[in-house]
Amino acid sequence: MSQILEQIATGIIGGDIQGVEKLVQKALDEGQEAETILQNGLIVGMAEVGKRFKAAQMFIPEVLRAAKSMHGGQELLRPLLAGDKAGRAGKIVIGTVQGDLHDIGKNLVGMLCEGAGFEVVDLGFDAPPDKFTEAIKTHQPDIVAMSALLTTTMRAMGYTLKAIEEAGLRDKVKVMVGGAPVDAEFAERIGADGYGHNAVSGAEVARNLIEAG
Amino acid sequence: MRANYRVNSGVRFEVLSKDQLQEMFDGVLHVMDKIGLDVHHDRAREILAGAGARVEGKRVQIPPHVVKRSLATAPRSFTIYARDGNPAHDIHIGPGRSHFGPGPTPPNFIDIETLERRPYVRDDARIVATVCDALPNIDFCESLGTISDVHTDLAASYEFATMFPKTSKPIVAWSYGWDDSNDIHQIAVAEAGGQEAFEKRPNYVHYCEPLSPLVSTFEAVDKVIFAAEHGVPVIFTTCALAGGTAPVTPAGIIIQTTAESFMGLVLSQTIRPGLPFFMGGVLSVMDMSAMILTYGAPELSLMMAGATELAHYCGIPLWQTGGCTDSKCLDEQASLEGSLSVFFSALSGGDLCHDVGYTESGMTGSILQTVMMDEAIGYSRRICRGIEVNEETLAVDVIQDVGPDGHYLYHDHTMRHFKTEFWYPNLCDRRNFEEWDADGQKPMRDRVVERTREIAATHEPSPVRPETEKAIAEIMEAAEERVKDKS
Amino acid sequence: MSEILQQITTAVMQGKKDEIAQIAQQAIDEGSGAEDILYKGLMPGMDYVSVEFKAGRVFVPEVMRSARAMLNVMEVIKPLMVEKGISMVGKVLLGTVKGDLHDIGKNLVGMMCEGAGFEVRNLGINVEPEKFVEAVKEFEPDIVGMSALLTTTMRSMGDTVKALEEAGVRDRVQIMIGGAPVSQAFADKIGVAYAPDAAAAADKAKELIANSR
Amino acid sequence: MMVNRHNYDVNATPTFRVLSEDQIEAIYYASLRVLYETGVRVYDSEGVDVAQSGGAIVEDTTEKSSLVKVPHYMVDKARATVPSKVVVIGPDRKHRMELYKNQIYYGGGSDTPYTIDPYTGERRRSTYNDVKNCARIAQALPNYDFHMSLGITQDTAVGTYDRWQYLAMLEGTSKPINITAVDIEGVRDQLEMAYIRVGGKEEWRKGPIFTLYIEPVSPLSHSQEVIQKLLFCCDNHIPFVYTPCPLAGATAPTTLAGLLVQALAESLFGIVLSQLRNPGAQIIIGGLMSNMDMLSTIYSYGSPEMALLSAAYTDITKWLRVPEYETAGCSDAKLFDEQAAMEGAINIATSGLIGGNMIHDVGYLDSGLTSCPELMVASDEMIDMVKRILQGIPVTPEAMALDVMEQVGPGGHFMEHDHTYERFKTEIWRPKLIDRQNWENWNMAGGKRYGERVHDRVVEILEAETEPLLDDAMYQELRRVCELADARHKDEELDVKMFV
Repeated sequence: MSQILEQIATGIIGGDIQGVEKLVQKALDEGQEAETILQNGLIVGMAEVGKRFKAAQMFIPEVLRAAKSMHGGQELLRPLLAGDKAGRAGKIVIGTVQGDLHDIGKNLVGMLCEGAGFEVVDLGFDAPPDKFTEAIKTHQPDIVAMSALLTTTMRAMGYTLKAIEEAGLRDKVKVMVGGAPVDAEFAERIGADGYGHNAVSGAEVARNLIEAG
Repeated sequence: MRANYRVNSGVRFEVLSKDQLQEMFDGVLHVMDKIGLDVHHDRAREILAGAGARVEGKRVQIPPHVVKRSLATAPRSFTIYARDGNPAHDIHIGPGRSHFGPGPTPPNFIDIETLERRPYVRDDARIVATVCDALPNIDFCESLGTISDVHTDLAASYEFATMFPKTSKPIVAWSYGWDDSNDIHQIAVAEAGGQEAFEKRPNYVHYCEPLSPLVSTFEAVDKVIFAAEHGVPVIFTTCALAGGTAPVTPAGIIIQTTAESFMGLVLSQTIRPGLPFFMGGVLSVMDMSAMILTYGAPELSLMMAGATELAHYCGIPLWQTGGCTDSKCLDEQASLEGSLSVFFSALSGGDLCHDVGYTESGMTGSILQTVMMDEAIGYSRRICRGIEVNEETLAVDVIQDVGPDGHYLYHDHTMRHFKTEFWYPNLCDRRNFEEWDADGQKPMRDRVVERTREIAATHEPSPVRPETEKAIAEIMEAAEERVKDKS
Repeated sequence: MSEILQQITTAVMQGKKDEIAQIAQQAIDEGSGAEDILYKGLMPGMDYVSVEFKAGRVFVPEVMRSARAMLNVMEVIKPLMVEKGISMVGKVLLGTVKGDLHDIGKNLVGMMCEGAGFEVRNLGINVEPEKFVEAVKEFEPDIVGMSALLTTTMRSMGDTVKALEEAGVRDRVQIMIGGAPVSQAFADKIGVAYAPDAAAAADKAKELIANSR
Repeated sequence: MMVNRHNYDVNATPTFRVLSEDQIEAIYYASLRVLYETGVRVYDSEGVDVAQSGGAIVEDTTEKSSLVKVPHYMVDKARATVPSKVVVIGPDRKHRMELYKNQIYYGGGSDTPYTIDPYTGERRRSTYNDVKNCARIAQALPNYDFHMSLGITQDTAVGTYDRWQYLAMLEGTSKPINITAVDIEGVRDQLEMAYIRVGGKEEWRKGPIFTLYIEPVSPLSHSQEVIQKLLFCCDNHIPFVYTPCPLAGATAPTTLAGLLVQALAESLFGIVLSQLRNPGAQIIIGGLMSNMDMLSTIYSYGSPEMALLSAAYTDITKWLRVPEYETAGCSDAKLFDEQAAMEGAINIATSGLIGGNMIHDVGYLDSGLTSCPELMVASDEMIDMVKRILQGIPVTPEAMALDVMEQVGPGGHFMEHDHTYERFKTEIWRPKLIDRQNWENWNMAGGKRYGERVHDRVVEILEAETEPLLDDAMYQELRRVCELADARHKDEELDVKMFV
């Protein structure tokens, strides 16, 4: 592996947002393939970040920085990448459901998904069911992710799923849910495809849903 | 620019007012002067008489001016040095600092492999020293037991000889009397590079325990004389039971134990003015049902905090007590009792807090308890550090920057501070239920055992000098020779 | 008559150490015998206290008071007992062994034994083996109790046992030991009985007496 | 000769402070700056109008919300009328809380999705019966002064859970309760239930039997539901807790001082709005502030920062002279174990020392997601220990006992002295479940861990026969309020038995 790709990976780990952009540009200028830069630079770096976080050697603010550097580098590469996804892992529409104003958990998942290579459309908090259905029509995401922090607002997840079904969009997207009072059993009960027990697992679940097709 | 601005560096905790402290101090002087103490040591009585005490038979009464003179020469701030020169292991005694370590002499020990209670053996001293050396919040080392598998007279000598090479944190040494004190001192001096070098950088503290109420035993006094003559910082501490060997009221027991400790103070300062001296002792209540000195009582925390303030009022450091329990096993009681006393010890700023790792009311030493309490000490220290208030930490601009409904996760301000503002646990599990569940639903005690075993198996303390190794072998050989005719 | 003995029992239970002597005197005046006062007045009171203490409902200072009340009556009835040849449950000789100045545990044992109806002689602290021997000869106890708080002074227990053997009085007495560092194993080693705490010591003393008779 | 001491300071209890007065002021003035320059977002037009009528500047109005900026003088004005003391009295008219200055009262926390089953030890969704059981335990524990649900009922309809939950609590306890409400209708129904329980509106006015828990969202955001509840409380003489839950590093600055600034701005807005609506409206500000654990991303209920922030906030509220909603007796552990004991012991100690008024969340595990009856019982003992420490060290001739020492003398003992006899029951704290036997006796008694003894006590409390607190007529009347609410909500899908 060339030195510059290693530097890019190191830059990601260090969360050097501007540095990674510069290095990616430099690598392109040196004639490296965009796909190579993505696979052997950015993704290698992010994989290491994931590993270190799990080993308690990196902390969330650092992981988020790394995710942001990853995202920046990827945006540079995007026009040069082949395929309909242009190097993206996929597209996610994410939001905190109606009646719930808590969006810190949803923000974390969004940022980590971006770091995992997803394009993320954030609907914010207190998002009613029709906002989700509209967004599915407009953005055509692979995944819809819903968050709730209150037991009382969890039911809005059910309502939203129903709205998606009624709009005939249910088979076009995978749906994942998460949030403190949510658990796997509940996710299954309302018919979601995935459940993330925290932000990090949220991003993993998103990747798995894509891989499972 | 601010003017006339006063901040709290760390939290503020105070049990007694200045007026109350003065009144208690006067009470101590009264006890020493009017009641007096029994001193079971001829030479000590001579020395004390020479210093101005009134002696009649064993009874020694010390006038206030003699006590005050000794207080004037005893230092408030000094350093106990790491034997290997590692500054991170030095202990700087002084205002606003508290240090923690285990305690001496329980007969039993919790085996870290079988988790059974059994007599304390020599190898346990090695384990205790190694683990203490590695624990981030343990500052000094003590054995947590009396070695049972060597000649009785040499239990203390072997204890020190075993621990000394296994930790470079200062050791608080305990001994029976003059001979084994000398063994210990020779080992310490060998590493320091001679008596003179030792006196410049003392690397251990000597522990002496007289009796309540108001009795200075021969051994305790003999050891103080030894320490004073050899320049060893010294602790003189009784172990009083409120309602048993001391008044049942907190003010009463504090006054009595202070008077008991001051006997050692006057003696040591008379022999060697300026010798670092720690006031004692262990103050707790007698449980009127179980008939034990309780090591987990809330009164222990309260009385020790009061004693700490009295010592500091007098301008000397205190030998504190905490991290101990009456529980017989590593359980929730051991944790809550130990955590409370550790927290109050840290709050009051007790200079050397010992007995971290005592269980079963001091009958059983448990390094597992020490490891668990290491976490409670870290926790307490974070609280005691308090809250820093300045333009940077008030973060008004950051709040403005983020605004209502925003978040701080990406902010540079977060990156700058998240590692220092927040404390990160070693044993407290903060994962969510799913992850904890997937990992086998372990209670904290399981993690304590795992961590203890791991440290004991892997930690490599910095070694003593080769000369010291040799010296230890010779000293112990001579010691064996000395006792070979005794049963 | 039984009413006044009942009063004595109550006075013991309540630890009325000052009033009780008067009540006992009154009992004697009314014709109660020393044996009745001891076994029907005092002992039921102490038995009650002892049971309550073990149940955690009565505490050391209260047991102390009750024991003191009993002793105060003993002062009054002792001449009568000598006269009639009535004996106590047994005699216990107590001391903290040589080199040890710790007193508190041994004092507790003394109190508990007194409460259990033993005549107790307390030799105090730092008691030389010879002093034990002398006292055994003179006091003729059924039981010798030794206490030590230090590992080093535990040895003096062995020395004392030896001294009793050498003086030829070992088989006249039962020996029991206790104190923080003392264990059953150590007691077995020097061939004596062991009690883990003061309450157990009184029970042990009773047991030893029962076995010997 | 009788001589009184004068010019003599007495610490009647230990004193504890986190912030100096100057530091408190620095934080206070910084939050005034935030209130005026950054402002707060208000998602309720009625609330915006109230604020504006009092002099607030309203900007950036969207379909749903406005940015409201509060000038300093409005805060001064509100502080002049906000009560420095709030009193809540249980329906038995005996258990009372006088919330002011250094008074301390402990109680549970609200609405955890899970409960540790008291029999199986398993974590599962909380039910009506769990809520009732926790209330019964709270009733039995002497150091519990008020109660919160410690479980959200999930075997009743979601839209009306709050009424059922309140009924469950009323069945179990006659102590004051801090309730939650799903919406404004929920508050109305529960107020009606309270009137029934206490014997009418007038009786309520003599001493409200509940407070309402209201939680604005950090940073600086006040939802419609929150504002509506606040206004309703002001209009109906309901004391309420207004507590943001800022999370350092996520929804508040990472630096603890910065978090305090933001939290205070959030609380002050509640004070301003309530006093504009109804001068003298009873507000209790809090109280739940912690840091995000940067490894697990949880809201830490057991961190030292939580204990420290709660204590510091109490310093601030005392300076403001507004009753405080403190936090303690909670942990991030997933069961009652040594971690829960450690975190609980220390945060109970800080909350007691600092003198926070209404100290809640006793019994919380798993960063506020799970309630634990065992932690409730253990906390009761820990609170008792802390209260012993809070008695301090009296320094009087009797306590100094110089004459006693003289009588006993060197080498004597104090066990038999009158001084001991007369005082040992008050001077020496008696444990309940803590074990102090020697090893032999403990081992003989089964060698149980503390946790096992606590568990036995939980079962003992639950199995004890107790007189019902509600007679059948009253129970039916209260139940009717709940059933009527259910009837109004019957068309909501996914509602009934959503979880269990």
